[in-house]
Amino acid sequence: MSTINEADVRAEVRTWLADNWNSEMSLVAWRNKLVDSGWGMPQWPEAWHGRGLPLGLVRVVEEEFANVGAVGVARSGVRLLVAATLLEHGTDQQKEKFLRRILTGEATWCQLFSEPGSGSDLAGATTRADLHGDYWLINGEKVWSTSAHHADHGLLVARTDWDVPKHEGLSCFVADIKQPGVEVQPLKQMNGHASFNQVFFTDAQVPAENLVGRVGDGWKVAVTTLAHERRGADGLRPPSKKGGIRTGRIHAEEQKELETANQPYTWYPQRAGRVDLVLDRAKETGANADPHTRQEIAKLMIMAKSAEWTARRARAAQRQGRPQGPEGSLGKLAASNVARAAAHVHTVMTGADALLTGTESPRDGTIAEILVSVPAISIAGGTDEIQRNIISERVLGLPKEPRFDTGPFREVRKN
Amino acid sequence: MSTINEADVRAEVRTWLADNWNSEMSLVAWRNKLVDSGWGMPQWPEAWHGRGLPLGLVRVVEEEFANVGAVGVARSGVRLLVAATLLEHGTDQQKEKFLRRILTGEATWCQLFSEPGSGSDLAGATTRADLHGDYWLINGEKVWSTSAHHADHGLLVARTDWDVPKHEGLSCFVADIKQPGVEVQPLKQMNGHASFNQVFFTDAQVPAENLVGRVGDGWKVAVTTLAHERRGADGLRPPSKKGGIRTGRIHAEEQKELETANQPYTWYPQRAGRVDLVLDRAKETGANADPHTRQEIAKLMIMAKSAEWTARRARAAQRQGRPQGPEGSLGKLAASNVARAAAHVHTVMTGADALLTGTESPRDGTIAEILVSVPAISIAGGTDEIQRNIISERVLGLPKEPRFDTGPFREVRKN
Amino acid sequence: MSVSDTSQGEPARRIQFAFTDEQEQFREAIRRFLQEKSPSTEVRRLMDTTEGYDPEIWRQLSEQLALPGVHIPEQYGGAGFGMVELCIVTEEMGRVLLCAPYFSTAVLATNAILNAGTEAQQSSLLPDLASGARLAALAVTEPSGQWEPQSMELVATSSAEGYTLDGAKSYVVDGHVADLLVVAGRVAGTAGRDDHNDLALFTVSADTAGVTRSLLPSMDPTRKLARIDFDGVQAQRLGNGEDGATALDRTLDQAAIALANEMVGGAQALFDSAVEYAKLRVQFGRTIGSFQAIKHKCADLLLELELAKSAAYYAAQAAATDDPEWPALACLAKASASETYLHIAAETIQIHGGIGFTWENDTHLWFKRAKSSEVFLGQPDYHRELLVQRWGV
Amino acid sequence: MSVSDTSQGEPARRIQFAFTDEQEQFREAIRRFLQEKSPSTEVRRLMDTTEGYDPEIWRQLSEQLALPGVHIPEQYGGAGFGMVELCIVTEEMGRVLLCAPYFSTAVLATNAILNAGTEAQQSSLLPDLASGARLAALAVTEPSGQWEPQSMELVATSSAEGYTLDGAKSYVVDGHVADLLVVAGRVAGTAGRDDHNDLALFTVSADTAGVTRSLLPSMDPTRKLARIDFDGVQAQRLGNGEDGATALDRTLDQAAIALANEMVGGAQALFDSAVEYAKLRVQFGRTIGSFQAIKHKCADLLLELELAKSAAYYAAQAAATDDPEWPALACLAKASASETYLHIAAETIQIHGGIGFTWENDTHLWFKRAKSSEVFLGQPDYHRELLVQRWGV
Repeated sequence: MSTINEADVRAEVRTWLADNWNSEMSLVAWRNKLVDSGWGMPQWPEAWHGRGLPLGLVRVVEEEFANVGAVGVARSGVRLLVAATLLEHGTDQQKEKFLRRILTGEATWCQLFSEPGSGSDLAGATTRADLHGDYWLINGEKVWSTSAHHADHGLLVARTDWDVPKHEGLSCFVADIKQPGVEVQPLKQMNGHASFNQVFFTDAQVPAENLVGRVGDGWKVAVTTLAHERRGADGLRPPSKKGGIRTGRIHAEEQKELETANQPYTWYPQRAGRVDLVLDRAKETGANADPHTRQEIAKLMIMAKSAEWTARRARAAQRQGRPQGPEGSLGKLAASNVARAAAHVHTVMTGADALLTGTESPRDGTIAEILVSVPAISIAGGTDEIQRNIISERVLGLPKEPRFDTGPFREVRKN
Repeated sequence: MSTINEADVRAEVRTWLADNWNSEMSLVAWRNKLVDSGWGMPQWPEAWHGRGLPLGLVRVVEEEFANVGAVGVARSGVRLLVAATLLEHGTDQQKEKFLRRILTGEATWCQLFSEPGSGSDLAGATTRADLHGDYWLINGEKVWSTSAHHADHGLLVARTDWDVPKHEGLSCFVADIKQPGVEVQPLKQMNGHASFNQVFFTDAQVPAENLVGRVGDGWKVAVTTLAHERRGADGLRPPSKKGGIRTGRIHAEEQKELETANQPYTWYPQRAGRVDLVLDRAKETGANADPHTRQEIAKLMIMAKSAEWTARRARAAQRQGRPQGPEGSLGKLAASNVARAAAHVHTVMTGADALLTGTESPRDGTIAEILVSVPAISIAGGTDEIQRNIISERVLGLPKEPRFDTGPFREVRKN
Repeated sequence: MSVSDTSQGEPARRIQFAFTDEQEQFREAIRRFLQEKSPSTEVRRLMDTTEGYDPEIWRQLSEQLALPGVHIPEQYGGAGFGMVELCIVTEEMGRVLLCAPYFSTAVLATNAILNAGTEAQQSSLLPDLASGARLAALAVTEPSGQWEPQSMELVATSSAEGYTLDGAKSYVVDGHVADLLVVAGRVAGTAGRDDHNDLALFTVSADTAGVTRSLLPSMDPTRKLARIDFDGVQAQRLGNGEDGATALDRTLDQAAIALANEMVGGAQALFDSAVEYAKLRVQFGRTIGSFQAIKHKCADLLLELELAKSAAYYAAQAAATDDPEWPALACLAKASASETYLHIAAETIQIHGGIGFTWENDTHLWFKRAKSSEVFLGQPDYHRELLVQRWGV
Repeated sequence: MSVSDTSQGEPARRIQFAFTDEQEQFREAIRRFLQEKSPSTEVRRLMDTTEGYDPEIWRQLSEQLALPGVHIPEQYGGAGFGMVELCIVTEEMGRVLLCAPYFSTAVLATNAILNAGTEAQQSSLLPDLASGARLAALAVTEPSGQWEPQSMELVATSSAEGYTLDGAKSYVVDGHVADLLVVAGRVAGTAGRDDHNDLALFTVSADTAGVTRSLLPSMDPTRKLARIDFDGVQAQRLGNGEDGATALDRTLDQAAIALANEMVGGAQALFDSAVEYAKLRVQFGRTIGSFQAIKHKCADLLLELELAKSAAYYAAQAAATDDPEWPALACLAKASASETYLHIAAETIQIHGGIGFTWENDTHLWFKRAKSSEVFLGQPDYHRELLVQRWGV
C-alpha cells in the first residue's frame, strides 16, 4: 500500500470525476457509478466496492470530490457502521446482497442491540433467537433504535444459548424489519422528540443465511459495530462540504435524503448544552452585567474550551503516532459536565423566560429545548457511571468491579 | 425507676451539696466524696458509684451542681467511654480497680483500637495478643491514640485468634501504658500539631485478669465504646457551666486538669472550618463588597445553618420519642461539606494573606490553621466514604458492599 | 440581625424543630387524599388541559379538607391555622405534583389580601377564597421578567370609583383561570420611587373590562402561566392608602417559604422513586443500588434533601412565630430548595438511565416542576444576594 | 476577541497541540535531573532553611541544563527557547516541588527585563541571570495584598542618578535571597493614573542602601516570601521612559501561564501517588482502589487534571506563537489549574486516609503548594473576571 502515492491518486480521481461527475444524474444512478468505480469507499477492499487505498489517502479523494462538489455515497444513520461490520464478519453472500444498497442509500438500516432490561449491560440481552429448520424465530423487545420506523433491515443481537456465560450466548443477525412479527413503535422522550423506537419481535423470522458471524459470535460482532461507532474515524465521518457548487438534481435528492436522516438528531446540539450560544446570550440578555453570572460563564467556558483542547491533544498525539494518552477516553464524561454547566448558565442568563417553552422561549425555543434535553447526555451511549468505570479500569488500571454475572446466563439475576 | 420524682431528687441533691460542697477542698478529695455519694454519676448503678437515677433526671442533678458551681467528676478524654465500657463488660474486680480513679481524674486512659493497617477497617486489627500462662504478650502497633503520652492505662483491642472471621478473633484488654514493651511516640500532623500518638507494643505484658469480656468478644466490647462515643449522650457530655461562682482551689485544680486534657483538641474548631468567623471576616476584609464572594458566603452559610437545623430536628424528634429519621446519620458528612466550603470562603476572603502562617496569618494564625486542618474532618472518625456507605445501607436500605474478608482472618488479604 | 442569633439564643428556643402530633395527623389526612386524587395519570391528564386543574377535585379539597383557607382566620371562614400548616399543604401537593390553583389562590393572592387588606376588604374577599368558591391570582412580575417589586411599571391612576390600572403583567400563575386578580402597581404621582413607597396592591375581578388574559406556553405544564394586559381597568386598592410595599414583600417572602416546602415535597417524592428503582433495577447480575456509585450518590442526595427540608421547615416555623429573621430565612429556604430539587431531579433521571429520559416515565414531570420552581419567584443567586443583604452583611 | 475564534479558524491552525520530539527529550532530561536532585527528603531539608534552596543544585541546573536562561535569547547568554520550553521546566519543577529561586528569577524577573528593558539593559542584566550567577525577584504586590498593578502605591521620583523609590512591597517570592530586584512603581507627577500610563519597572541591586528585606512566615514553606521596604532607594528605570504597564501586564500574564504549568505538574504528581496508593492500600480484604467510590473519584480527578493540563499547555503555545488571545488564556489556565491542583491535593489526602494527614506523608507538601499557588498572582475568581473582560464579554 505504502507505494501508492498521493499525487497519482489525486490525478486519477480528478480525471475520473471529470469524466463521470454530473450533477444532473439521479442520486442512485450516480452512487451506483461510485460503487462500481470504488471511489465511493476508496479505503474498502477492491473486491467490495473499494480501491484498497490506505486510510491516509482517503482525505485526498474527499478533497477532490469537494473541489468539484461531487456527492459521495450514502452515509446517514448507522448504515456505514453496519457495512463495516458486514465487511469484517459477513459472508460473501451477505456482502453481495447488502453492501451496494447501503452505499447507494436505497436500503435503510437500524441497530437492534439495546433492550429495556439491558441498557448499560448490553451483553445482558434477553431477546431470543431459536433455530427452526432453515430460519430463526425471534422473540423479544429492542429499544433506542433510531430510524427503525423507516428501516428495511436491522442488525440484531439475540440470545441463542442460555447455558453459557452471557457474552458467549449471543448471535448476530440481519433481520428484515418490514415483516409480520416485527412491530415498531416510536419512543417519545421528555423533550417531546421521538428520535428512537421500540421494536417488538413476536415469532419474527430470520433466514439462516442471515446469521452474521458464527453462532455465539454475537458479542464479538456487536463490539465491532460499537468500536466503529466510538471511533467515528475510518472515513465514516461525512467529508467536509467546502468548495464546489452544490446545485442540480443530485444535490436536491441528497438534501432530501439528509433531511430525513437527520430529523431524529435535531435536538442533539441542545442536549450538549449549546455552549456556542453562551457568550452571545450573555450580551443579549444583559447577564454579562452581573459579576456572579460572569463567574459562572467563565467556569463553563473554561471547562468547555479545555475539553475541546483535550480532544485536540488526543488527535494530535494520534497523528504523531504517540501512544494514546488518557485524554482520549475523557471526552464523553467531559461533555456531560459541560452540558450540565451550560444548562445552568442558560437558566441563570435567561431568567423568567426560562419558564416558557416553544416559540415563547428565547431563540425560538432553543433555550427551553436545552433545559429539557441536557439530562440525556450523561446517559445515552454509556452513562457517566459506566464511563468512570472504563476510565478507572482501562486508563488508570484500577481493579475491575466484582462480577456477579459470570455463570451460565440462565442463572444470572435479571430484570 | 419511674417512681422517683424530680422534686425529691432536686431536694436531695440540693441538701447534699449544701452539706458537702466546699470549693476550697482538693479536687481529688471532693471527687472521692462524689464517688462515695453517687452524685457524681447519678445514672450509674448504686453498686458502682452511682444512684441508679433514670437518664431523664440527670439534668436535675446537673442543674443543682451548676447552681452552686460545684465541680463534677473528671470527664476529660476517653475516660468516660472506657468507664461505660467497663461497666457493661468489665469484671467486678476491674470495676473495683479502675472506675473510682477514672472519676476522680487520678488515672488517665487512652483508646488503643486503630492501627496503621486498619483505619476504616477497624476490625482488621493485626496487633496480636498471645497467652503465656497468666499474662498476655502484646505485639503490634496502634495509632491515632490521643493522650497516650500521659495515659496510665489503655483499652486495647488485639487479635487472639487468626483462624476465625476477623470480627470473631479479637479480644479487649486493659493495658498498662507505663511498662517496658510499650513505646509511645507523638504523631505529628500536617498542621504541625501532634494530638495523636503511635503506640508500639513489643512483648508488652497484660495480666490475664485484665481481659475485658470473654476471649473473642473484643469487637463487641469495642463497639460499646464506639457507640458511646457516637452518642455522646448518656450524661457523658460535660454539664453546662452556667451559674454559680467558679473560684477557689478546687476550680483552679479543675482548670489545670482541663487545660492539659483539652490541649490536643485546640485545632478541632479550625478543622471544622470556623463558620462562626465568616460573616465578621467578610466585613473586616471588605470581601462583603464583592458580589461573587457574597454568593459564596451565602452558599456556605445556607449549608451550615441547614446542617445545624437538621441536627436539631433529629434531637427534637428524639425528645418526642419519634422514630429516628435519616437526619440523625447525616451530621458527619454535612460537617465535611461545610468545612471544605468554609476553607474555600476563608481563602477567598483572606486574599494574599492566605499565603501566610503563624502570627502573620489573620486572627493570630487561625485562618492559616483552618486551611491546613480542614482536610482532617472528612477522614477522622470515619471517612466520608464510610459515612456514605453507612447512610446508604442503614438509612436507605441499599445493599451492602460485596465482602472479601469473611473467611478465616489468616487468609484475608491485608496490608 | 446577625445570623448567629438564630442558632443559639432567643429565636432558636421559640422556633419548633418538630411538628406537633396534630400537624402530623393533618399531613397524613392530606397525603391520603392527594395520593388517591392525584396519581400521575391525573397529573398527565390535567397538564394537557387549558385550565390545568379539575374543578371537582378543587371542590373536594375545599369542602372536605378546607385547604384553601387553612391559614385564613376563622372569622373570614378559614381554618385559622398558620404558615406551618400552609407549608404542610404545599409540601404534600408538591410531593404528588397536584394540578390545582392552590399556590396562586391560597398562597399568593390570599396572603396578599391578608397582608394588605383592611378588615372590611378581608371580610368581603376572603370567605369566597376560603370556601374555594373563587380562584385568585397575584400579578406582580411584568414582561421584563424581573422579580424585584422595584422593577414594576404598571401604573395605577386614582379615579372617582377607585383606581385605573394600565400596564402588563406576565408569568402570572393560574392567571388564566383566576376569578379575582390581586395586582401590584405604582400609584401615579407619588414621590420617591426608590424607597418604593408608591407601591400598592389592587384587586380586580378578572371579568372587568380592559383585562386581557393569554395563556403562556410553560415548560412546566403542571404550572400554568398567563400574561395579563390592563387597559384602563377599574380596580380597588387594598388597605387604607398606606404603602403597599411592606405587604407585598411579606407576601412574596411567605410565597418563597411555601414554595420551598412544595419543592422539598417534590424532591422527596423523586428521591424515594430513585432509591426504589435502584433497589429493583438489575444490571450485570446485581441491583444497580448495590454499586457504590449509586449508593454514594443516594447518600449525598439524601443529605442535600434533609438540609433543604430543614431550611424549609425552619423558615416556615420562623414565619409562623414571626421571628424577626424570617424574611431572610425565606431567601435561604428558597435558594436551598431550588438547587436541591433540580439536582435531585437530574440525578433521579440519571439513576433511571435511558428510561428516565422517556415521556412515559414520570420523572420528567417533576424535573420540569423543579426547573420552573427554580426560576419562579427568583433564582437562587437572587435569593442568596437578598439573604446576605437581610443579614446585614 | 470572540472566544469561538480560538477553537476553529486561524489560531487553532497555528497553535500546536502536541510537544515536538525535541521538547519531549528536553522534558525527559529535566525530569531525570530533578528526580535525582529533588527527592522529598531534599524538599523537607530545604524548606526548613531560611534561604529555601541549595546553591549547589542551582549551580548544576544552571551549568548542566542552562535552565535559568532557557527562554533568554542567545545573544544574552540564554538558550533561546520560548514559553513552551519555560513551561516544560516549571511543570517538571512543580512535579517534584523543587525548592529553588527559579520562578522568581527566570519567570518573573527575567521576563520583566525581557519585556521592559532596552537592548542595553538586557545585555547588561540578562547574562548573569541566564548563567545563574545572580538571583532576581519581581516586586509588584504591596502589603495591601492586591494583585492588580492598578493598586500599586510605591512612588518613584526621578533624580539625578535615575529614580528614588519609596514604599513597600510584600509577598515577594524569594525576595529575601534575590541579588537583583525588579520593582514596579508609579512615577511621581505623571498624569492619568487610571489608564495607568505612570507605571514603570525599576531595577535595584538588593544591597542598595534603603532596602530592608524581611522573610515572611509562609504557609507553603517551599515558596519563600519576603516583605521589602524601600526608603529613598536609588533605582534604574527599565525601558526608554515609555509606559511600563504593558510590559508589566505581559510579565504577569506569562507568569500566570508558567505557574499554571507548574501547578499541573504538581497535580499530576499527587494524582499518580493517589492512584498508586489506591492500588496498594488494603481495607476489608480488598484494595481501596477496587471500591467504586475511589475508582470514580480517580476518574473524575483525571478528567479535571487533563482539562487543566490542556489549558496550561494551550496557553503556553498561544503565548509562544503570540496568538492575540494569549493574555485571556493566561487567566483561563491560571483559574483552571488553581482549582484543579487544590481539589486533587485535598482528594489525595482523602484517598490516603489518616496517614495522608500526617507530617511524615509527603502529600501535605504539595497540598500547601497547591494552596499557595491558588492565591499567588490572584485567585480563580480574579482570573475568571479578567478572562471575560479580555474576551470582551
